[in-house]
Amino acid sequence: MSEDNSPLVIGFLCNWCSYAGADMAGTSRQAYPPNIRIMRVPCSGRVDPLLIVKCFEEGADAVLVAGCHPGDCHYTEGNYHGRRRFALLRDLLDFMGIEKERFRIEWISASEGKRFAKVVSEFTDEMTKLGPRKVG
Amino acid sequence: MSRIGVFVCHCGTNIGGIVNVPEVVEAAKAMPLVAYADENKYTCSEVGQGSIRDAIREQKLDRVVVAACSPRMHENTFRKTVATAGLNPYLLEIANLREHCSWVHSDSKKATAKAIDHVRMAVAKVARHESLFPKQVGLTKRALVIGGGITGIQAALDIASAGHEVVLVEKEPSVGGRMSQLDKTFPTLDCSACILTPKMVDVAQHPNITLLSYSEVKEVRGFVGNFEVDILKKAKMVDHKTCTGCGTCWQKCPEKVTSEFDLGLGQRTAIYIPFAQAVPNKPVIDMENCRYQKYLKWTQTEEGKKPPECRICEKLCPTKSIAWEQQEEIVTEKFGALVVATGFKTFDHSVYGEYGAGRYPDVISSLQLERLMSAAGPTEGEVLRPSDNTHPKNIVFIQCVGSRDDKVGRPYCSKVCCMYTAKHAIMLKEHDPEVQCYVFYIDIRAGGKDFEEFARRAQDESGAVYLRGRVSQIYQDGKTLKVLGEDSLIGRPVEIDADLVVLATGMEASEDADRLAQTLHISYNIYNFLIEAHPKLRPVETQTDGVFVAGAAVGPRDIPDCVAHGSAAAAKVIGLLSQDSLTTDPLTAIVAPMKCVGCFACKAVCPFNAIEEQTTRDGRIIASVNESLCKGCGLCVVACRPGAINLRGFTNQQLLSEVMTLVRR
Amino acid sequence: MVESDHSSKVGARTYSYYPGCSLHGTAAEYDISTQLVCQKLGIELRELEEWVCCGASAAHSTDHLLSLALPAHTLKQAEEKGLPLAVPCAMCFSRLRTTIHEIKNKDTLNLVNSAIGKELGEPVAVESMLQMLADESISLPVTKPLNGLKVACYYGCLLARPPEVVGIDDAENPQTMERLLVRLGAEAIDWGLKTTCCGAGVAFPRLDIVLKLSHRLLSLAQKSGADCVAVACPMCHANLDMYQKDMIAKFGQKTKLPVIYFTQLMGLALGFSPKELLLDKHLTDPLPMLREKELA
Amino acid sequence: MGEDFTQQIRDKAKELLENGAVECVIGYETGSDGVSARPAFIYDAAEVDRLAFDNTCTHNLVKYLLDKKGKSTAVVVKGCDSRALNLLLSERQIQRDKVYVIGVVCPGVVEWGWNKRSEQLQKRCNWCRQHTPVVSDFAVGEPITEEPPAEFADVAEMATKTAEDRATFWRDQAERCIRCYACRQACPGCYCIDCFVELLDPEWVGIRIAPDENWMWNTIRAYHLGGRCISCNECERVCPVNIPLSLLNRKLEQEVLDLFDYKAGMSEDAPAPLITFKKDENLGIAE
Repeated sequence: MSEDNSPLVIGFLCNWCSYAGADMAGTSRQAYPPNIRIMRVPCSGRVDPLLIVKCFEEGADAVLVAGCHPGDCHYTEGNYHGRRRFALLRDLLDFMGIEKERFRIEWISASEGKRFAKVVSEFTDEMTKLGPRKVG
Repeated sequence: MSRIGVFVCHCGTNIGGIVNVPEVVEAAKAMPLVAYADENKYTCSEVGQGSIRDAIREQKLDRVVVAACSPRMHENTFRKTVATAGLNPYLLEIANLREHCSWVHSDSKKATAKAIDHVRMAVAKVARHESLFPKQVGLTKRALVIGGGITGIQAALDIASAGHEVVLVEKEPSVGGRMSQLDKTFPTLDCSACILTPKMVDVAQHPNITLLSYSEVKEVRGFVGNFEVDILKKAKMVDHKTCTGCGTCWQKCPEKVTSEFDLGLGQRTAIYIPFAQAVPNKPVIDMENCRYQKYLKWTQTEEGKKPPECRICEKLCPTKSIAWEQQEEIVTEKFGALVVATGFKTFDHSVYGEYGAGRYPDVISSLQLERLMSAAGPTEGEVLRPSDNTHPKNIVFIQCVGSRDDKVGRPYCSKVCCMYTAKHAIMLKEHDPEVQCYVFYIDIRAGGKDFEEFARRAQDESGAVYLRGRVSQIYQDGKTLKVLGEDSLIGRPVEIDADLVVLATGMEASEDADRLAQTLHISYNIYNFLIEAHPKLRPVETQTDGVFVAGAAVGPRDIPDCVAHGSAAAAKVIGLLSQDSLTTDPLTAIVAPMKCVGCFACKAVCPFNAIEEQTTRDGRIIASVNESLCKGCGLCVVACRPGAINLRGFTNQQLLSEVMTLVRR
Repeated sequence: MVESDHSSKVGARTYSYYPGCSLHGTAAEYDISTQLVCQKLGIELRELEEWVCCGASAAHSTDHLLSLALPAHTLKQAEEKGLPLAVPCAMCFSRLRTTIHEIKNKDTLNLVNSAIGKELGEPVAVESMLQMLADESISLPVTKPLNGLKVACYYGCLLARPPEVVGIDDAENPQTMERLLVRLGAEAIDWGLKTTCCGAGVAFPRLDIVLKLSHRLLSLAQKSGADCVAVACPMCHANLDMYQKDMIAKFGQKTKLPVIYFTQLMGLALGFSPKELLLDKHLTDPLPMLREKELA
Repeated sequence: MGEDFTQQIRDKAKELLENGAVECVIGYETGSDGVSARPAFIYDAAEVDRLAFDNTCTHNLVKYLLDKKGKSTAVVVKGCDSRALNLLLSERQIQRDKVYVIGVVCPGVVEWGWNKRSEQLQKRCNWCRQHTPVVSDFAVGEPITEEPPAEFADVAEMATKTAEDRATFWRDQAERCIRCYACRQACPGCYCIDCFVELLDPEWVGIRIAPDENWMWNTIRAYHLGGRCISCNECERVCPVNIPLSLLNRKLEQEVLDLFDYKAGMSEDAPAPLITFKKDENLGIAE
């Protein structure tokens, strides 16, 4: 949570599709809430579950991983492997008390600037409604 | 102790307008290991880059963070800048304050806070950067051009004339693409075949060009300078080495089939060349419809009697070139560069129920009209109504069919239809002075040299009636087609009894362009048009080094633009192949031998087979990376539980430090 | 009114029935033929007790909320009955379906609820009589197949548009009625103006427009070889049937073309007599043609 | 059950050692409390009579093969332990021709007790679906073919709790963890030279024994076993502070079954789920 307790969203964006999509959102001035902090990775397959668990361990409210649509990956198979890892990790984290909604995976292509803005806005609103992480 | 320099850019007002740049500079000064922070109006300008070079020398900086626009814009620019100041180019990190910050947030306070965070992350990451040194890799000085339309032909000719070997792959039996189906071309009205056929012949005869017609690209491996491509050569059933193209076979072949080239208006034989001036001018056999193939495939269970054995072409062929045993074949070739020029196809107007959904034979597409007007067409140039072969007098054109129409998912303008409809109006009047053309349009778009004058000529000299409005319905009333529309300039409904209706169908990406794009790892938009690296600054390059795109495959484009695009792509290829070696991207994976337990999970996930097995002195079998194959995706790093393999440029340490500086602020 | 026993037993095919004002007035033959056909096919129609006017074109051209509140009353009753609602008249069907479409928006729903003073729940399925009777699963005990009868099926606008609201099979070239009549032995001709406007309510202020539009339909149907035009909407029937005398005077149309409700044709095929089906009530008398085809 | 199995094992061990087929036989012997079994390493044919097999033989002996790389070794395995053989074979940590497997059909092992034999079957034996070894060169006991269907009642029960309760539950477990890594030492799937938790560069977890760090250690340890854990449940048995690790392992086992239709250790050449994929599979994310 940042000072005015609006949620901190950490975004891992793949360089070839989603990061370019986020750039496209910029060039077409598609506004979205400023809660997200974006990290560039070569591929969604490069996003290590260790990094995601570290984010949640350190108290982050939400993590977004965005990659190419299946079939479009610049490295052919990166998002396929990522998809399996994140599906399993998300279920494990949910089981351990981190709501499934806090860890979101989206496929966003280089031409989907508007969609990137929509996803980030939706995600931020959802996290604001969900509120801070509750541990008894 | 590192000395990091942070350079925050105003980018005119693009960043400075929203983000409080001085505040970011002050914040940067307080960040660990930051020895110097400054701001620039335009960091990418000569002045801006100069200030970085001076600061590196004066402040003895060993790492640089540029907080400006997206790294996808100027990462290479600033790498060169720091390199000229004697710093290893990879000791640099870019913080994205424009596309990801100032351009998408209006709240200045929050945007500035985000900008500071992005700088904090860049500083934390660059602190863990190490010097990296690109390698020199040899390259194959051969180019592959995919698509034998005018764009592909132009690209192939230009590359070949620069002395490089070119392989031109064309899916159809002949090169020529859509242009070979045209009669005349705007705005000069010169005959399409006359200007195209010589170039087709040049391609076939050029010593440096290998033409693989009736072939498709199946798979592409490797990377810039060292592509390995599997090309499927479909079975032609005719030995093109011995065949002289005398024509006996396709004149005598008894099986008549609707011709795809003539868009269903004419017929061709089972053994055929698509059109008279086809290059190569040698036939292929259509396996689906050849009577002998049906004879071979006939089994007892099918009802009816056994089809005739035929084989007339084989009997009559003077050079015994019919080769029934010919099989499709996959050849694998090496290339340094690829040009994708797969062109376009016209919109299928049968989705428009209001225009008859393809049920009315006299409602045809513009390309079909081209075939009717073409001297080599099914009616030898006489414009006849497909229903009863009579001469049409009232001809109605409907513009924007499958363009500028959200209802059918084609909101874009196809750029060329207004011009070719004007051409049709002019030519039809010349063919038959009694013809009266009507054109229903939304806006006439004639932006090009001599284009507006040409469109004006269709109205003034050829007497075409231009009606601004859309057609609500067409229905068949006996022999005539009733066209119900509206003339919005006089605000009244209009009804025309038409003998022929021509739909100006828009341009679409060619068949399964998305599958080819996936094979080449280049991106494509929702209409399957290929996405260029930058719409303004890099129109013929793609995000994938060594893969270039040109022509209508990238978006609606007329012939002059396609030819220019083809030459542009060729220029890029020639520039690439003129080097003797290529510098590879050093952002590849690297193994720490002492940590590897030899489980080879990395080898299982590597899409590029870049992981090799190596035996250590103490007999352990561990992984090692073939750096010329590794593309730096990082899949292996995540699969490696002990963290024995790391990815330069995006190491575990660098990514973790970015996360830690973010969550612990 | 044909009395049907309102036994509480809910048969396999039991529908609430919403005739609308036309079928209790000028389009009585559409109502009677519908009830007879349904009785024959074992379909039970339970007319809603207090149905109200659907607002027709009068409401939606004057007050948007009124045009939704009126059908909402009927929807509320149908909801209470809990049975799917069968609607013969194209205008009522269009207004009911549009209302269901509009109240998906929460604000509109609240406005309508406050207007009718009731809470609208999940709306029942609303089907046009054509869609309901054309269902392939209904077996048709045809005793007098309509052999040799060439029919031009006419849908008009409300049964076909807007497609996402009325759920027609093809907004430009529907085949629902054709498939049904072919099952009855008739021959459906292919013609291009099935869903083009007949002039609708403009007949009162601008009869000339209706004559022009309706004449265009009838002449094309005639030219395409139709013996008669089948309709499923009282308004279309009125415009095409009533003014053929004026069309002959104005456009010199050669012969008259009978306009018959598709339920009347079904009635003939299922063995009812022309008299029972009130076929003698049309201004353009269909009986000579039907006798010539030995169907009457 | 004990006498007959023990004798068969002793005879086979004697034969293998005498004809030099193996250098060592890893089995069980009765421990110093006179009741509970403990691992036994027999190098000399004369000592085979130390070997014994009964329902206290709980250890997964396959783990010890990791120290026997290149040396031909015989190992006694129960049904669940045997799946670890396929795991290590598929991850190239052991070679099939260097391992002689004595596969014992296991009717179940009892809770760990000191100098008195417990009658209480271990949890893992109630949900066991692999009584018969999947790999064996010498089979001991009648194979059991019909296995009960998979059920995960314990996992389902946890899933009914609210997110906050689950978070609290696991934070409390993490608080008790003393990071002794006994679970890692007992697990055949853990054989990294430097485990991620002990790295200081990158410092994924850090050395502080604190709830957050412990939480991350337990989460990643379970994740690293995702699609690899053969549910022998030794990790939970050896945990000095009784953290219910089986809950984490079995949650992942259920997910791997649902998402990838995969069961760990069932064959040597089926690739683990997280190092392969199917192009058109729908895993319910990013749809």
